[in-house]
Amino acid sequence: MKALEVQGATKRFGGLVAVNNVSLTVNQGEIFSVIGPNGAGKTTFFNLLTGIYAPDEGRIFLFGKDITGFPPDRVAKEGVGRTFQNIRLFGAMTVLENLLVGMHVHIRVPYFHALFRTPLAQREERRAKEEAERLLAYVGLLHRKDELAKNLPYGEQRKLEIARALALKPRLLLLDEPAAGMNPKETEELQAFIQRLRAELGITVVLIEHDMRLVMRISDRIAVLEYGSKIAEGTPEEVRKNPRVIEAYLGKGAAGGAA
Amino acid sequence: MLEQILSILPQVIFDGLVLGFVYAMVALGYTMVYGVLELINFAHSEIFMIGAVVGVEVFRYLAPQVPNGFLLLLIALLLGGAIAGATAILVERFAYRPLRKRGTTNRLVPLITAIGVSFILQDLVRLIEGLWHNEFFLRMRTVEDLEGSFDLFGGAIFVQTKSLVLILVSMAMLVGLTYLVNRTKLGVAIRAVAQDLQTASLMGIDPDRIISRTFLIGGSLGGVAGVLFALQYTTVNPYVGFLPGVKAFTAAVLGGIGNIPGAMLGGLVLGQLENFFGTYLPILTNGNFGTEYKDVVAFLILILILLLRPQGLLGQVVKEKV
Amino acid sequence: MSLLELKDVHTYYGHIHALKGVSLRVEEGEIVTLIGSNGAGKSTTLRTISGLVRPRQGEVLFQGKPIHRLPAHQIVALGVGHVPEGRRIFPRLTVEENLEIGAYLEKDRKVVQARKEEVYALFPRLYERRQQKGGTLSGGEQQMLAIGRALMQNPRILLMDEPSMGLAPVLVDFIFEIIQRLNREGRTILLVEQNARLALQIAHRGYVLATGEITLYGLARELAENPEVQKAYLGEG
Amino acid sequence: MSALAFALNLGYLALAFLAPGALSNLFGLGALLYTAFARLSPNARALNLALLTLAFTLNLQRSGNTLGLIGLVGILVALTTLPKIPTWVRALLGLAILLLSVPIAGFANTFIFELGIQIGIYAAMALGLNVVVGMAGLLDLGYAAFFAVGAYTWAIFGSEQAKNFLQGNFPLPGEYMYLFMGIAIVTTAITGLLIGLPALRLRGDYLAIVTLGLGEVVRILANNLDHPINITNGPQGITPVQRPPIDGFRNLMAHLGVPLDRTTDYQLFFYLLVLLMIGLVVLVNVNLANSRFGRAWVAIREDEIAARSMGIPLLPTKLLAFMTGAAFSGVMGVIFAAQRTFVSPESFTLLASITILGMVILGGMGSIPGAILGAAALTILNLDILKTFSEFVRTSFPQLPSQVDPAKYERLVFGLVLVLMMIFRPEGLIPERRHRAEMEEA
Repeated sequence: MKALEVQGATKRFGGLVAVNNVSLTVNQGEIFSVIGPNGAGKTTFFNLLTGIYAPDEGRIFLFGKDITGFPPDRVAKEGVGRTFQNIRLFGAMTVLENLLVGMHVHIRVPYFHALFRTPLAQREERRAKEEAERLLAYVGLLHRKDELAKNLPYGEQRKLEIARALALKPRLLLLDEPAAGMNPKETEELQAFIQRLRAELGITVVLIEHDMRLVMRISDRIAVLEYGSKIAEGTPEEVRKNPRVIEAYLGKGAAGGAA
Repeated sequence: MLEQILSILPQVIFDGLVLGFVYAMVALGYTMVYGVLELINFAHSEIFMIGAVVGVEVFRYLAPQVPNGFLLLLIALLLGGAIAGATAILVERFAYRPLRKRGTTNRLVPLITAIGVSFILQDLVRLIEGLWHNEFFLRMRTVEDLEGSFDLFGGAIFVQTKSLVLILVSMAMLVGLTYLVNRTKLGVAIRAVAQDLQTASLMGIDPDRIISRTFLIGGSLGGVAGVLFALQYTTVNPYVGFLPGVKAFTAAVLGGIGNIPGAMLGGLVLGQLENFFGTYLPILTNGNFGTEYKDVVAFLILILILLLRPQGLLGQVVKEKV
Repeated sequence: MSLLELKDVHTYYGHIHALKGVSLRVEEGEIVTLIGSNGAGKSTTLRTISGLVRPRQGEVLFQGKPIHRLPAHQIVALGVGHVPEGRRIFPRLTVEENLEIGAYLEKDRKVVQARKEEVYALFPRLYERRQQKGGTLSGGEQQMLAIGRALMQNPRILLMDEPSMGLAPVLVDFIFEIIQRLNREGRTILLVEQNARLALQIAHRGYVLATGEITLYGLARELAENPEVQKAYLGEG
Repeated sequence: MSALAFALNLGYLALAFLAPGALSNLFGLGALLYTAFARLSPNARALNLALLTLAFTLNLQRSGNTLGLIGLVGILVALTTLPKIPTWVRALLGLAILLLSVPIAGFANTFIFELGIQIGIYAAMALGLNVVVGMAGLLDLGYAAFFAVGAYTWAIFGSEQAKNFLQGNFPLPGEYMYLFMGIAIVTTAITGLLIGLPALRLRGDYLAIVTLGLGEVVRILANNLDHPINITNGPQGITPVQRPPIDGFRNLMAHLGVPLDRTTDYQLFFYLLVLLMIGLVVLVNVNLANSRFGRAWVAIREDEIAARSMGIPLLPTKLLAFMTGAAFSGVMGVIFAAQRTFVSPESFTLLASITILGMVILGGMGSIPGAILGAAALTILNLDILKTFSEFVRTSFPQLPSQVDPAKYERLVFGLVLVLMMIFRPEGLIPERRHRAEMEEA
């Protein structure tokens, strides 16, 4: 089953073609990485997938359903969770509340029930809270649940952002540079964590990442963007040996030296 | 009815032009500050009002001393522009700058401050006028030189001298501003700060200074517009800035906020539309809906533009950073 | 006395401790490179030097004088030029205006004119496009403009943040040749690069930054051969 | 510490007895601040607050000085915000202030009732605006428009005005007011929808100016819809507007041993009605703040893009906040019209909108006790302190021109409140925790 299928997606800003006719397919249960030099259009590509931008051309299918042009909230409802390159938590809310916001679409309380806090509303809130706490325990942040998100150390903020995306119960998880700013040990933990997500929750993961070691170890397949275009796609082994990738990503001088 | 409409059309267009130039000048102040700080400077309405009040006072006190009406107006324009500009600088220095230094990211904070400043200025002027004359509803003194009139196109348009002066002065100011912004070092610096404040500081530009200058320029233009407004429409009070202010903002949005030629164009277009509706609405509805609905028209235009073309007539779509 | 020296600099963004005691120095005439993964604090280091963010602790000395309390526009005046990440050219100013604003502090029109000609000589492409708006340039041209704009200040040190970002390889090579040429002409350069291999090739010395701390430093040649650096930043292993 | 607080409060009680008035009340406010901020044991604090309640009540009853009302509201705030006070003390003391202290003072001095009702109406509206500005972060500068729609909804049908365009028996009997409170919820919510649907698509600062414009449009309509069909009676306004019959209420009070006369019966009735409304509004505020909707509003306020990525639809969620706030304002408009028996466009100017905004800002955006304190402080300032100050100025400086009358400078005062708060304490006097966290980040 194809979790994600992108057909010829293109996005222009004025004269600049940020994403140029990119097609790719991610299979269900895969961990798929998108790499490329800074400014190659990776984040814009994510923003197309999540509906922040509508593509100028091309189509996007999620588990066979055409979601081209869906606004971000509808894409989220279809089961796409995401994190951001520069962490975007709700800083003035507690850790637990951040997760409850993530569960927004799964808390089924009609407005008038919320207004008067009816038994139904109380029940649903309690259930959501328990679920959020379970999730926090799962990612190891339960002891932080009443702290303000902005007061968490950087590494835990990254973790919380992933947890918030998981609260959406996504079928597809998009991670934008999850290892940025992490030291090697934290990166290794992150790798184990992502692999656990797939194994235990069956979530398909697409990530943008700069840390090549992480990418090479974790990915089933990799797509390489340069100048908004896809220049290669394949297993880590294939991508590593692709001369175009070596040239684009590692610099010309690197071609000879790469292992 | 059509005949009636057509017969007064030239006059309606001319009067709309007069109003449009006032809006254009005030709109520039909004658009320049918005361009630099992304702040709707509500207090700009009051800067305009201060210009109008200064105009009235200069005419009140100097008319007997200065025999020449044009010279009198020149003094009023200079003083009105200077006092309004100085007020604008003070407002920036003591109300907006502290917020900027604190680095508040909440966008409501400067906006609420601006509303507060606007209220303070209204009542301060009222207080001053109350102490001075025990009266704050002011009337512009008429001066003979400026009250003359003549007909154009065989009587199709009735032109008052002061309207003509208003148009000429506004045009001169607008040309001057365009030159300043496009051709001088200060102008380039203002545009640089507006586009990217941080990078501008990497060029050795002191953003505070440029922001201050921007308020000075916008404020002086607003003050000059106020003097001309007082001359043209004769009644002035501390609350007279509110409606023209909101409309001038509408004009700025209409032209594309932050865009200087846009503000001029927007002001002229809005002046035409408002005068058009104000004159013809009673005729078209047989007097059921009077001139008073012209303000409603202005607001509806504002909403329509914001919905249909939020970047305005001359504005560009800017990529949002995610 | 070093031209530029950072002593135990700590910088915060809100609650995030971005630089945790960075110390480094740059001597007159050097190319020094700062490498490290995304988010390690490379840009923050440059932004701290040029006054865009203020360190909470530590000192930044330029020609022996502390500058970490000065606002950015005064630091520029001392001779610190900054080519920011993502070029940050002024999109609605023309190429010519972008260059002229670079020499904002220079009062003498003749000097400005002369520098402009030097920049045009270095980047003939910019001369061809001088009446075009900055926003309409291609990525490579924008990078040239950003460098040219900083050169208009005639800085004593040039801070360059990721000049290769998003550029085609042929252009990257061109920009790096320019950097070397500027250095040969006597300019001191502090270069931040994600393309560590290339940066270490042209630099004299280098520092490795990881999560806000300097973890390694030394001659560029030695760093390039260091197995840890190779593993972490040169895509091997 | 405990001894000092006790001494201070006893001292104030004595003062209230011996020399009731503004000066002793100022002393009392000082004592209250000390009691609230000094380190006291929960029991000592409860006892001292009770003492203060007694003293403020006494002072208010004897002197009618309205600072005493601020004191009482201050105690209420202290009761709701200070930690570790036993719940039964909070409830008992709170009810005593609302149901005993204020009415006792009101019977002695009807101005206190009038003030209490005004504070209540404004407080309920401030709480409504709090949902819009405080929770959802939408700067609505035309909030008085909804107040107007609610007020006119009842004024037109609760007077002879409706005869101008409808067949039927007008005015409707007073008891229809209750029905119209419900109808006003619907009409104002629809108005909110009509205004919000275009306005809420816009970025924050544009929203401010558009709501300001639309607020002005509603006022212009109220001012001019006396022709071609006379709906609003234009600038003259509509009067008399029916009040609900209160025979049952009078009997009930008589049974309780509270004899009412012609001047105080409606005042007590409206006072209690307003209290009831505030209770309801507070309840709804709290419920919403802790629901998925409240969290969604805060999320949108903090980061629209992140919020949307959590599946929160922008426009519907914002509309919900806008309409909720509008409905609160509308209901209070109905009560306002009935209580005053008079409605005119003058009550619904930009100044009214800014006044309510000022209350929210002063108290602290998002903060429920803050909104109530803000409403009390600004209403008393406006209706009493400025007027008193005016008299003082007039008698002390008779040579000053009549235009320099402090009572006419409410804009200056509200403007100063807004600017000073934004510069020095943007999170308000009683900050709500999320807003405090937001304002902290530099």
